[in-house]
Amino acid sequence: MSAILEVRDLEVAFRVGPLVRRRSLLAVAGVSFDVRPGETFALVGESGSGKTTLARAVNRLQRVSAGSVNFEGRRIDTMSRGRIRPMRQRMAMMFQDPVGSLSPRMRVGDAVTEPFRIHKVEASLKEETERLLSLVGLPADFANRYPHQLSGGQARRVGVARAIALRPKLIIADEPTAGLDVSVQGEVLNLLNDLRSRLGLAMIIITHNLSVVSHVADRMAVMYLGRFVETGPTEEIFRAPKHPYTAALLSANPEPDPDKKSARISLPAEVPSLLARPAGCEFHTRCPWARDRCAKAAPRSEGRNRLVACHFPLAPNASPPEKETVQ
Amino acid sequence: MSELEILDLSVSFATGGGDLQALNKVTFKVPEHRIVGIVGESGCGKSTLIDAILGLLADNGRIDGGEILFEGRDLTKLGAKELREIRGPRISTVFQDPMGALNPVFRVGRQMTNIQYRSGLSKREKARRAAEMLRRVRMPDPEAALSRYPHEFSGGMKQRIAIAMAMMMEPALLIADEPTTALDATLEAATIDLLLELQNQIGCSMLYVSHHMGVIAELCDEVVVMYAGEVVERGTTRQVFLKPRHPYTQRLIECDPARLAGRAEKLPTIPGDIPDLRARPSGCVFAARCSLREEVCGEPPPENVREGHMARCHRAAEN
Amino acid sequence: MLNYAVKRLGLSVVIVSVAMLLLFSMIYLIPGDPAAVALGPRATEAMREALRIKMGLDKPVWIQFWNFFASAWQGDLGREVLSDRPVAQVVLEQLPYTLALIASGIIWSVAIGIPLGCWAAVRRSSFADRLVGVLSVAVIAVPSFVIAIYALLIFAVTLRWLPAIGAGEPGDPGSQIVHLILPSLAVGLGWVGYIARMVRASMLESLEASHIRTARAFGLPDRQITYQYALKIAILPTVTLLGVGIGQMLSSAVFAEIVFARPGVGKLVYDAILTRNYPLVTGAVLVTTVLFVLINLLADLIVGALDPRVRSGF
Amino acid sequence: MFAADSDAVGAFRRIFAEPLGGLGIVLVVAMIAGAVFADLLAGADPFRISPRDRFLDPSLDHLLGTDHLGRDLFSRVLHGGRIALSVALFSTAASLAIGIVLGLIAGFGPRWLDNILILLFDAIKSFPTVMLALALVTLFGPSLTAVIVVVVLVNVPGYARIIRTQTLALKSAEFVAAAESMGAGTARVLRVHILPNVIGPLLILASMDIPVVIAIEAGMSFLGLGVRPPTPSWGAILNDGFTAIRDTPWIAVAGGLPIILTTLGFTFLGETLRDVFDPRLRGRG
Repeated sequence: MSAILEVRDLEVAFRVGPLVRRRSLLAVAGVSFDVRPGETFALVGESGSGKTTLARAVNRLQRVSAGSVNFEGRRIDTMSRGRIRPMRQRMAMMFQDPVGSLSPRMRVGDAVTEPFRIHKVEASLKEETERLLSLVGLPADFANRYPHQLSGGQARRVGVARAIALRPKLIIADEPTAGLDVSVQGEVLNLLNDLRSRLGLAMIIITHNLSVVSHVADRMAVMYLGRFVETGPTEEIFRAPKHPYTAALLSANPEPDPDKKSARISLPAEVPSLLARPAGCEFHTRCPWARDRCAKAAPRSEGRNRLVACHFPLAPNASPPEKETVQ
Repeated sequence: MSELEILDLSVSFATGGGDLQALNKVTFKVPEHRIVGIVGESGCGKSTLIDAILGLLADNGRIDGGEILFEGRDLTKLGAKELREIRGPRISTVFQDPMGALNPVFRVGRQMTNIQYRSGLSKREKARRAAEMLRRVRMPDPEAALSRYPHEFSGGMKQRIAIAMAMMMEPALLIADEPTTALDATLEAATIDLLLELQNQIGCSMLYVSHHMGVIAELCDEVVVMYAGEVVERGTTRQVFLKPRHPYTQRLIECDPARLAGRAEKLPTIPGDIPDLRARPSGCVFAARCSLREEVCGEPPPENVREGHMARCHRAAEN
Repeated sequence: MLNYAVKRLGLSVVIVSVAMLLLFSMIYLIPGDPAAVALGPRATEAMREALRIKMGLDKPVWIQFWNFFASAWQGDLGREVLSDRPVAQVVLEQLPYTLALIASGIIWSVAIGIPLGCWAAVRRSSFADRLVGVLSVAVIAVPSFVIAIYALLIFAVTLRWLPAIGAGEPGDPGSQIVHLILPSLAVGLGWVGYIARMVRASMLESLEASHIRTARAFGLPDRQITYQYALKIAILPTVTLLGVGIGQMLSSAVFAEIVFARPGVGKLVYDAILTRNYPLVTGAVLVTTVLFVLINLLADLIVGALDPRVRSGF
Repeated sequence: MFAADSDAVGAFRRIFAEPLGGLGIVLVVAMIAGAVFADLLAGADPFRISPRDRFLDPSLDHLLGTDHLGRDLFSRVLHGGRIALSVALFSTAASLAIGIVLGLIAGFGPRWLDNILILLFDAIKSFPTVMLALALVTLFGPSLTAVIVVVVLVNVPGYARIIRTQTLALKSAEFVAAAESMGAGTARVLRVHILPNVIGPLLILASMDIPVVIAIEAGMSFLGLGVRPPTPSWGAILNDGFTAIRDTPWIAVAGGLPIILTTLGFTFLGETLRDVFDPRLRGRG
């Protein structure tokens, strides 16, 4: 099946600093991926990895500096503002803060039907409100509430209802479980999974939490300093991560089991600044496996279905080499 | 012997809509040189508990009953001055928010020397100790760091400074309130290693508060599970995580997505909300959300203890 | 810090320049002939023409503006109509009186306002706090010229405790201070309220900050936390407010000088309007504007010196 | 804005529950009633000159006595309220309208336009209020229009800055990004998602500025730069009183008292409004 979204060599640059010494930094430094209909694709990374910027660029909330974005076979990164608006009926976005992404002085009922008013879609707004709220499992009387009267989980459901209002083909969800208690996270993920299979949606889920990914995503990409370091089917990556950064992320998510004293891969040093990208492999400053070559040459992404940007991909269950302890 | 012992502690806040009972008869111990984890979701009373131990409850909060025994003294009975002498030198705290934990308009060095005001050391000696402590938390160029302002550091580095400040006091008890929640996962590991290493060197006890069960399981010797201001389960880490006896703990562990290796069709959840703490249910606080609920749950559940493993549940005897 | 100061100074220069442009536009936009207005109805056409050429009004507008702009930056504000003395000199002669009035107003409003605000913040929600709150609001609300007249009525006319007019004998500090009391009360009373309120509010805000919790968790003495850790942050908005407030005090000073018949820039301008001495009016407006901009610059530099975040974030 | 209609009654109750709010409402209502029903209440004609009745002491005929032209002071005070109130309402409304538009442009428009507007606001703000008034009146001559122009010039920069700051803060808020991601255009984002969230605090601050506007009008009239005689204005009455302060001090009292009571009334009301609707604004200038 052909992809609903094709992203090729996408770059997003920001200009920072005072006028006289303005510098450019690449928040997204050339990434490519496809999302197929009905598929969930996860973007995983920590703060500053560029995952949110990438999502905003795909949605055209952020200007693209290079590369291309094709949605439903049409190139959208060069489309005019007026032409892009109708596209947004079919590509919905959900933002991190469940309460903060709802207009504070707009009632839930108005919020979920806002897409109808924006795109002047003829519909009985009252019926649509009821339909959407029941789809996400909220009672109809929630339509009269204001966002600040909702719990995080409820607000997240309202956000989901709004996203699916015009039956989009693709939903981009930025940290759908952020700020939610563990016992509520499951509800939201179940809801997303359920809607995806019922409505046949494609989804991009952006998260720093790997355990979220394993339950919802078919394929995933791990981002570091604006690049993909590893891409592939979620199950395979979870079973045997090949990039050291992926391995470190996976190990940083211990199971609640005291007998499995996990071998955490402890990454030293701070994340480098985007204004001073390390030479060679950009992860080498923090990589426990780094060798001489890593500081000199940048690795290329290799592989077909499974791409890894590393000179020395890990064998399954590799553990970091012992460091000489200097005391 | 216990470093900290909390007995039947109850705390409430006066609010516009009536008294809110934030803690209800909380009891647990932190033995010497051990790490005790407190786990619970939002609204479980973790923060109130820390404030109560430190004597820093908000103006509208009050201790309704119970004792906080530390080094043989009941902290609830101490005056402000005596509490100040314990806070810092004897009980140090690392807070959740590294961004806000340091005063933005004073240099790091000044803040680190200020807290040594009781030591009687010379100014130079205080600065030397501060730099030494920064070196121990692996701050690059510690001397230079002393003359910088907090906003010049990243979040991870600020948290290291906060840890250095807490450990510099060589306390008997370290309270760590979600110290890694605001940090990235790959920095979390290093931060926890650092805390463990320093705790070993200094030989203090630690009270580690987190909502992250994986971390608690990995780090702690004993675990206290809190729900709606009550301790619902308490025991060694192995007991609580391997054989949970309270339905809430059982469900909470099930819900942790890290536990499920493969892709699950339906993730487990706990439907419902915590009860309104202004009108606490007379029976079990978890009953409204519990799938095992029966009639007896309308009565206050007993503390069921077996081999030091406590669960506050009518049906705990079955587990 | 130097970097910050230079940038901030540059901004001030730009602001003053724009203000000059505005002032010039206002003069230029007056309906009618400035020369005719300045000379009054009895002047002959020849006199007007002579003045027009003297004022450069026959030249194109941008040259007029450039002349105005360039000479103003060199301190040349033109000559006043009555005595033909340089406007800058006349204004600068009167400026010390106004500065003394404002300075005394600030000094005692700060001396009372800051402790009062701290005191109210520490005793939050007490009766004393509420009383301070109501009184602050009340003194802020009542306009300064009403305070001036009522003070004159009560203390000078009825009770006869204090002198009603003038600035006191030259060379006699005692008499000058006595003559300052009522005017500075009129100028400063409202500011006691402003400062007390601002200090209280920002103290409460900074006492709730999480670094204060950290400081308390390390057992620092309450006194040090309140007056060092919290006050240093709480004082920042007050400094900014004072910088802005001096503009309002300049306004109050105009009224105080008129009501108490004190010499000063305000009285100078008022008299100049009554005698149609327009170059003097625009010159005095420009001088006070520059003064106000300089004071704001000073306030921002103080804030920059106290708060490292401001310095680096500029 | 102030939430829904059903909350309005409750809010009114909460204002009255505060002692200062109650006092504020009473003073403001009394002032408005006095101004609106001035002809009914006063009885005497505020313009009628009667040389025989100069400087009369207060009596039942003349509740506040008479001035140097023998005009009834009570009547002049009530009619002065009309001037004060109409100037306050008209110039505040004008300042709000201009301030909101300029603030939205600065906050949501291109960066260079924002810089220019901010510079312009700062330059206007850098004139001390009275100096600006004096300069304007010198050029345009004393009139009610001059007073209104001064008030608008003084208020607009502040209002526009508030709207700008809040708009800038909201511009990066997630709900605004959400609206854009749904395809909403700039006009809709501003009207539906930004304006309702920024206008509440501004209206409260503007209501607290009403006493300041009244003070500016009275102050300019006091200096003889505002309303032209013989139109009654509190400032002009105060000036009459000031001229005769040694012999007939009650004229000064009569001119000052309505100014004090009105500014206090509006201030107490504004403060309570703010505490009830938006406590976060507390302590702002």
